[in-house]
Amino acid sequence: MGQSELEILLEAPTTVAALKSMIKLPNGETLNAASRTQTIMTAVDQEMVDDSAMVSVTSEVAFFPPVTGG
Amino acid sequence: MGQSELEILLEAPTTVAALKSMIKLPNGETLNAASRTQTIMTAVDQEMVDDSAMVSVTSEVAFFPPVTGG
Amino acid sequence: MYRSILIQADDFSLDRALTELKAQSGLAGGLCFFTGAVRNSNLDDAVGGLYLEHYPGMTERQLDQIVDEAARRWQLHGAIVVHRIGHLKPGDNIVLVAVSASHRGEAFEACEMIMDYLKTNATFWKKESIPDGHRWVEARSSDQAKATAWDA
Amino acid sequence: MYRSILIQADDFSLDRALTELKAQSGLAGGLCFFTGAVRNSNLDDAVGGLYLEHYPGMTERQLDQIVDEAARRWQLHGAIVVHRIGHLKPGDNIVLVAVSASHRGEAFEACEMIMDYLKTNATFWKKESIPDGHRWVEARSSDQAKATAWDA
Repeated sequence: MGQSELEILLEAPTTVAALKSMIKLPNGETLNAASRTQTIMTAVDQEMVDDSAMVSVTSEVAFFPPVTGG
Repeated sequence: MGQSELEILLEAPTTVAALKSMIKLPNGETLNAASRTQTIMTAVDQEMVDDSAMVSVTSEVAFFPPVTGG
Repeated sequence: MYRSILIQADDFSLDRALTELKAQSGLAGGLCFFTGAVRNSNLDDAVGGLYLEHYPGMTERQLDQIVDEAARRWQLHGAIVVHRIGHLKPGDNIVLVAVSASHRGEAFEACEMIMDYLKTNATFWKKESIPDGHRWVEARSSDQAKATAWDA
Repeated sequence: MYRSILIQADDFSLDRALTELKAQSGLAGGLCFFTGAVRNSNLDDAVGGLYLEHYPGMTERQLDQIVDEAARRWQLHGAIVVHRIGHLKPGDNIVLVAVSASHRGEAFEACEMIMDYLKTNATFWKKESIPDGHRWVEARSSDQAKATAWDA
């Protein structure tokens, strides 16, 4: 999926929405801005969540486009 | 299906209902009477029909209980 | 559209049906299969086996008409129906319906409709061996209701 | 209830799945199978092949939750899900969902629900080879609608 990995040091738990505003795509746009024009799904610790979910300081977070298996 | 075969000489085409009143079961009851208490299906020339269907003098007619395949 | 309708004593293979549908009916995206198997009990009696009878000639023609009806309702690539006759043991396969279509929804619906019609319109009869002897299996009203629901 | 969930590069066998369900989950009367295969075209482009990726760990857990949900809704004897990853050619099998139940209606419904949820909730992605190069396949809104319909 053209994965890239990124380690973010959080000082305190935060929301998915807040995390998305900290991450920039190669074109300079934040993930938060990008999710206004395309669907970006989020998994925290391998569970699908929405933007209001909390991210702990040790969470594994993944952002990806809609799935297309099957 | 506990089949039995019977040849009936018809002088003219008739209906399935009329034919059913000519055929007696081993217990003496006509097929027509029996169909009031149980479902008896009829095929004329291997097509499922209802009581109003016509039977020609050369037709192959079969009476049987509801099917239970599959 | 490809079709194959068989009434036979022999068992069938789902993998062969899959290969056949792919080879004969182009590259369909969705393939649905249903297999009915002999259960080991019915109406609280242990069932030792089944004996399956049909009305030769008529049954084949009805299965053909059932597949026609499915093909009228959905865009199918292919359909295979295999129904076994004769003596079968618990766990044995009885029937296979396999349908291929471009999209999965059509494959599922057509496969289920063919099964529901087969249950009520195809001239097969089952006799089961139970501890007391044998009995002809009675039709279920739920099967009739399922078949009728397709016409609603 | 028996269950098996596998993500693998290798192909699968429907006959083996049938045997496995019968052996592991008692003598179910109705078994429904769905197989998705690689089509040779998409959006008017010839497709030379697919590359399938997943999110290891998460995908398995989601498939497990999808089977849980099916088992909550219907009385199932067993369920098998096999999803392939890696490079696939047109005509190759992608996914197998196999469900056994006492009655066919439950087997059909559970099999279709598992497929509909898998399409929208399991973290797999497809990249297709087309004459111009490669592209990630986009999700279809019709798949989302089918999955959502189960919650209505």
